Amino acid sequence: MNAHVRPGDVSPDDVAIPVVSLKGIEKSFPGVKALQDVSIDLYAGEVHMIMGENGAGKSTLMKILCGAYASDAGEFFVHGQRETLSGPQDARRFGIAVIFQEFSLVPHLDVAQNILLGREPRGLLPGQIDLRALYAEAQRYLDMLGSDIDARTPVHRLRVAEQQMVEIAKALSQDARVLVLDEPTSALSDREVEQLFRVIRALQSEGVAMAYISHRMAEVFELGNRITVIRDGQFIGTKMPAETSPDEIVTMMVGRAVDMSYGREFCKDPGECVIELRNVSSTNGIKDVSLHVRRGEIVGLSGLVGSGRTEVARAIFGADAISAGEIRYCGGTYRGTPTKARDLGIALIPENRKTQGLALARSVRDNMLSASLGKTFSTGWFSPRRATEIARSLIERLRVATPSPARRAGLLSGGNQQKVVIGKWLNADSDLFIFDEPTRGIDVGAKAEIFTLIDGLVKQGKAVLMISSELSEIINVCDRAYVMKDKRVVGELDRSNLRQESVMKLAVHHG
Amino acid sequence: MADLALPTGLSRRLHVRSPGIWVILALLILVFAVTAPGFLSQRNITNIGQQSSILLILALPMTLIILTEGLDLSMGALTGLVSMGIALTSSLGYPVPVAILVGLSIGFAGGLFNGVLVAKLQIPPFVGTLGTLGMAQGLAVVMTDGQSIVDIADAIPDFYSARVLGMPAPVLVAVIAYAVTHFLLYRTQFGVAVFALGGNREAWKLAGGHVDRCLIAVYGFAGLMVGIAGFLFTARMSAGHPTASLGMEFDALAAVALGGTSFERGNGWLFGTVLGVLAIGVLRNGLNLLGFASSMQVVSVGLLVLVALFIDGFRRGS
Amino acid sequence: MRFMTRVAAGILAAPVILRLATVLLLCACLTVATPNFLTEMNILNVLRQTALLFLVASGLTLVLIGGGIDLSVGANLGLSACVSALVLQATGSLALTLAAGIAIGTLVGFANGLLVAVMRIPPFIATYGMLWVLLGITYRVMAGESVHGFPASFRFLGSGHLFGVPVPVYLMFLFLGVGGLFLSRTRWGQEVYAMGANPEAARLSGIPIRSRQILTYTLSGAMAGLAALVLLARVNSAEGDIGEAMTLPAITAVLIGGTSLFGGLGTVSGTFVGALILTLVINGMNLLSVHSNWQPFVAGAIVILAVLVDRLTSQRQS
Amino acid sequence: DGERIAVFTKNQTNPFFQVVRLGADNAARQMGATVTHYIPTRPDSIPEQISQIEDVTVRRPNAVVFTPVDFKALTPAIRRLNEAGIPAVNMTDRAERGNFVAFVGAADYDLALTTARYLFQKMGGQGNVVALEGIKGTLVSTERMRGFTDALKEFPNIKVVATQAASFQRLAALQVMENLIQAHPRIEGIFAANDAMATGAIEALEAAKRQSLVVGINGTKEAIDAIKAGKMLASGDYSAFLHGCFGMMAAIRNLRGLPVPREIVFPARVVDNTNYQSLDIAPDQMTCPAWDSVVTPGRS
Ligand SMILES: Nc1ncnc2c1ncn2[C@@H]1O[C@H](COP(=O)(O)OP(=O)(O)OP(=O)(O)O)[C@@H](O)[C@H]1O
Ligand SMILES: Nc1ncnc2c1ncn2[C@@H]1O[C@H](COP(=O)(O)OP(=O)(O)OP(=O)(O)O)[C@@H](O)[C@H]1O
Ligand SMILES: [Mg+2]
Ligand SMILES: [Mg+2]
Repeated sequence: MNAHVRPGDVSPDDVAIPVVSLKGIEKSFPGVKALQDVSIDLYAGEVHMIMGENGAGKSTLMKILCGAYASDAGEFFVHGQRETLSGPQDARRFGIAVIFQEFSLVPHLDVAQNILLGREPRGLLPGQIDLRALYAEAQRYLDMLGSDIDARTPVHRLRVAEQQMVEIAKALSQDARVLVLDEPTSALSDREVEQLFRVIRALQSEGVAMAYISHRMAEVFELGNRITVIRDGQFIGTKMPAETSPDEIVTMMVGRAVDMSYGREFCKDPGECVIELRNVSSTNGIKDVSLHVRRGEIVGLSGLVGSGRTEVARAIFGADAISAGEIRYCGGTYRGTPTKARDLGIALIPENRKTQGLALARSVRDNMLSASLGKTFSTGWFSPRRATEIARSLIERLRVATPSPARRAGLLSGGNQQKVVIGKWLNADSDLFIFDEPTRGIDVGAKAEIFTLIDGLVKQGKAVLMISSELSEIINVCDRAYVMKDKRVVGELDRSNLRQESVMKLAVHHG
Repeated sequence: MADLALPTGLSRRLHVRSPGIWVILALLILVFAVTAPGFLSQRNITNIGQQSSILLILALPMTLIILTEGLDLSMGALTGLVSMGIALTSSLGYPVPVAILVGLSIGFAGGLFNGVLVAKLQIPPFVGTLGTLGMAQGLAVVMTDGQSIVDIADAIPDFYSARVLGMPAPVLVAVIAYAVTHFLLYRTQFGVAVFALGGNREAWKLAGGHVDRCLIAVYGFAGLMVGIAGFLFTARMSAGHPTASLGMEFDALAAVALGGTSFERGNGWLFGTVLGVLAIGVLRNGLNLLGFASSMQVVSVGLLVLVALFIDGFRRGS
Repeated sequence: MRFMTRVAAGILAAPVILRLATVLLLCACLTVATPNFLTEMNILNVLRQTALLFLVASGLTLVLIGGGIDLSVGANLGLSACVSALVLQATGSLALTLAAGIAIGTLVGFANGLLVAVMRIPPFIATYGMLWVLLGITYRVMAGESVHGFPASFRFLGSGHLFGVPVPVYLMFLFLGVGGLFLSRTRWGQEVYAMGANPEAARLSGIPIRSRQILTYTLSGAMAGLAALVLLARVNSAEGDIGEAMTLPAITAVLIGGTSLFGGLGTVSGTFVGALILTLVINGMNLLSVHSNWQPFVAGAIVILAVLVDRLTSQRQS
Repeated sequence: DGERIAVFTKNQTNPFFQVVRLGADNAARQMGATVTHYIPTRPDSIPEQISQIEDVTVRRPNAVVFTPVDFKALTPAIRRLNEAGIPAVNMTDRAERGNFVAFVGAADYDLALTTARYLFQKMGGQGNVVALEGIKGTLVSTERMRGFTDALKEFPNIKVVATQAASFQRLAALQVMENLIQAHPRIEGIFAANDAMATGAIEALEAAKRQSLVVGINGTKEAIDAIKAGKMLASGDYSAFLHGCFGMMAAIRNLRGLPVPREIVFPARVVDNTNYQSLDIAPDQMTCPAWDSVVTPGRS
């Protein structure tokens, strides 16, 4: 495209004209000012990182860029030309493609139909689809990604990571000049992340402009050409990676300094064993899993996506039935349902907050109480006033950004939704907390808060089992970790040998 | 997708999905073939075909509507209105094609009305089409004060018993209706839209699809099919009748559910609907041949639905 | 001042108040249109007719809030009424009759709960199948006969008065209170809302959703059983089709009352207002001598309008 | 052994048809024939009855005794029956077309005319009446309302203050009447197109402590009880049991080559508190009268 712009070489005062720019964007939702006078430029061949706390307005800004939301005020330029953007069709016309934070796949259509959704090659009759061309074309994009997914598989049969790949192929297929990626790696494990980065770099050299939202500091500095920070819907500043540091970015995001080392005092003598799995297999696929968690320790569960970590959590919580083996809880055998697990003091913060964690149409208050109704209102009488009080104190404790406890949970940003799910279990006063990807899609500030919180839990003598796809978290936070591969536990690592290489070796190469 | 084009796709659909209905249909046929005299006679098979054709023509678009996470409760009442329209036109001396055109127009208009309620006014389909049900039924009754209209052209009833290509005409119409619907659902953008509207409406919007337009098209298509069903219905009774078809939408719904189409997330199977319709037809026919007590016939329809869905649910659960 | 406007806005925004306003508007129109509307007799009349509908619809409200639906309420009511009529005829015992009515209703509701919660059949289909099973049993039990002529002591429940107010009206207000308290002021009510809003999240919050589902269907069945007794006492006769006409009006009342078909949203007081609106419309049409042919049409239009108004106002709110 | 006869009735919910079926069973037992009943699962469903006839032509009973759920819409189905060569007797509701061995039934028009006339006479030829219609568009309702209207012409001082449909149902009639009572302070007479609606109306009157003369049609058990109790004025006797008896007998006699008249129409008779005794027996205790005691040779 622009011959004088090489990837990575862009600076704001370059003579180049941005491919697209947004100027003075304003956007309000009822009760929330989501964006205030935000401007952003995207140059050909650059990866423009957008950072900000949960609810800062990043996704909203990107949705405006791709025509999904209409802005209340502001201007939109393509190659310096002022244009109007009245819907997704317009955005497509300008070559803007998006990989959304929430998947936009249709479960019962197959991979090819999803990739080319709305742009199917036409056949002879009006409206007819040329199936041959459809599959050929879809396959081309899958190949480009180096993915071995079959284009004819219905999408609902794919694993999360595979679905993410389809999502990426879908964006690729639009031959976009501008690509927006909203937390594309939050559901991917390191291997797939590597694959994605290769694609991004290839696109970069082809001159595609990219806006990339992420909460993972490492990849921000690895990929980004520029970093723009948004706080509370306001533009804070744009930095070149070479001229800044993670600490500075975090300070810009949060408005104060945050300790990101997650440094904590590791547990020296854990208490009695809370949960123990002995050779457990479940109907959902885990095989012969043995592990235990003691009071006062944070135990990590690591592995590639699809290795079966979620299934272990679900088996413990009774969400999936056990087909063999034994689970011992506080010394006694137990096999149960989620209700029994909860009553015994087990908490599960599930990996998908929207479908498994929250009732999006209900209020923050109601969600926060949903796991502890029996405990809080033991007589059976429900007191709305008491519920509101409890919700308020949890909102304060977790610093949930919500105007009131009565706000619908679905209207909160992803990170704040996650805090609501955690709040729900804090109130249930459990002994064992299972966190499944607790920091997925959560900003650094909140991440630090959540780890402080988890640390506080073990200090009180609770036990924590934490699943995370981010190795750094496992390594920095956990007292001990198990590594899973192909639905089995392939190794246990304690503090002394809990290192990146040792985990990866087990997760990828074991057996 | 592309199922019938591909042997693997075909087998996947036939064996993996909803085996409940296959089992039930096979069992029913087996039992009746052994116990009911004349069940396998050509005449009886023709009977089953003819009796099932109208229901199939309603159940096919119902499948599409359910795939969009919708529902159409007005089909039975609209069929009555169409039937009255056709009979009235014919009784006034207009030629049969005109009468058919009138019927199709009424059905289409009713379908579009549903579509507008659901898409533009965003009334939940259950409620919107319930309203249409009342209005259509009211109009049909008001037309002749509830009387049926019998003095219609002979060509209309003759069509019901006519044979084309060795097939009873209503069966042929149903087969064509299936072919068309299959093509629309699995081979066109319209079909992709249907799956997307139920599966992930947001995704369809973001892909630049028109939600309103597609919904209206789906309900409009259903309206057209109701027009056809109304014609066959009139032909079957040699008369226009305002209320005889009430409740047929529930039979159609049952057939769709029997066929393994789920009421959520755009998960469905068009050929399953054919099997569902046949299962209902075979059951009623066989019980009649056996001279089964009527109250037990009533129970058996319910049990059929419950058992088939239980088998599928059981499979899903395990 | 600001506080006052906020309170006023809050009241105006409350959905129930809005619907009550609709009721008042309807009443005002009727008062102007006919001198007989605003008489004590007629008001009691409307309330009594509302009561029956409300009793059925209130139980159904629970089911809908919990994310289910029950198409078998009418058939359940019919079976309960028929069996208790037979019991009354055979034994003459009031206690046994009441027990029979409630027990049958509750049992059927429980069975629905099992089908949905344990056998995992989608509620729409499960209760549709149940509908036919119940009808068949009812027809069998009644064998085409009718049972009529009940003692005054039993009829008190349906047509008796206390302080000049019909007994069913007391029952209605009793269950309006009980239902309202159950939903908004008990943990079980909260759990039903949670379950309806997102069953998976509710399950993973440790809410025993199977037993809550069974609870909602069972309560709905019990209410249908109670309504059956009231109806029986009121019409003084039982035939096989006694409950047939109840299902759709009951569902309609619930939906007009603002309960969502998708679960998680709704109130019993809304359902009361919904039942009131439906009854007023019919009552008004009778008083105005609107030709009965037009009644389905008007009822259909009202359903659409009620939901439309509701949707528009609730949209303004958010 | 014996002839196989298929009997078609309209629904399993109306007691009237149960009495008809009991009559048919009784006659068949007396004459040594076997009966299979065909009743639509959905009351009065036209498509279901059409299907049942189509299926019966496969099963081929020796004869059919047939009550059409709709007097017009069943015509093609009857043609199927005729084409299959299965002799059919038309019972209760007259089918508009088709070849039948005989028609057995009552004349709705005459019955309504006589009953309405009786009501108007008891009202002293003046006052307000309310008419409760049955299901719109059914022959029964139409004919009965025609009879009512014609009787009205003979009484110029009788005023119809409302005509409402209550679909032959008790609850519907009860609620309609409750509403009408409010609108009309004076109602001297109520004409209901069947007994179920009449008893429904009576409930409404009693609840409102109002008095009216109420008549219905059919002469069902329920009406007889009400007449006995003095709550109801009269009911037109529809002779349900006899329909069943003679419909069945006609079919069997035809098969056996015995003479059967083309028409057996029972005379219109009003049942009131002077003559209800003959109907005051449980239907399953009744027995069919002998053929000759009712059908005089040569009558048509
Ligand atoms: N559709 C909506 N209706 C109402 N409020 C909304 C809507 N979408 C977003 N918001 C609000 O707008 C603000 C910005 O949300 P946005 O999703 O853009 O945050 P984000 O920066 O992407 O956060 P995260 O990192 O958690 O994804 C939040 O306060 C959110 O609650
Ligand atoms: N092939 C599949 N078809 C349907 N569902 C699947 C399939 N594979 C995995 N799932 C389900 O999808 C969810 C998420 O899958 P994911 O890829 O995260 O697997 P996982 O084993 O949970 O991995 P992790 O170790 O990351 O927790 C899980 O609940 C899993 O049961
Ligand atoms: Mg976001
Ligand atoms: Mg997982």
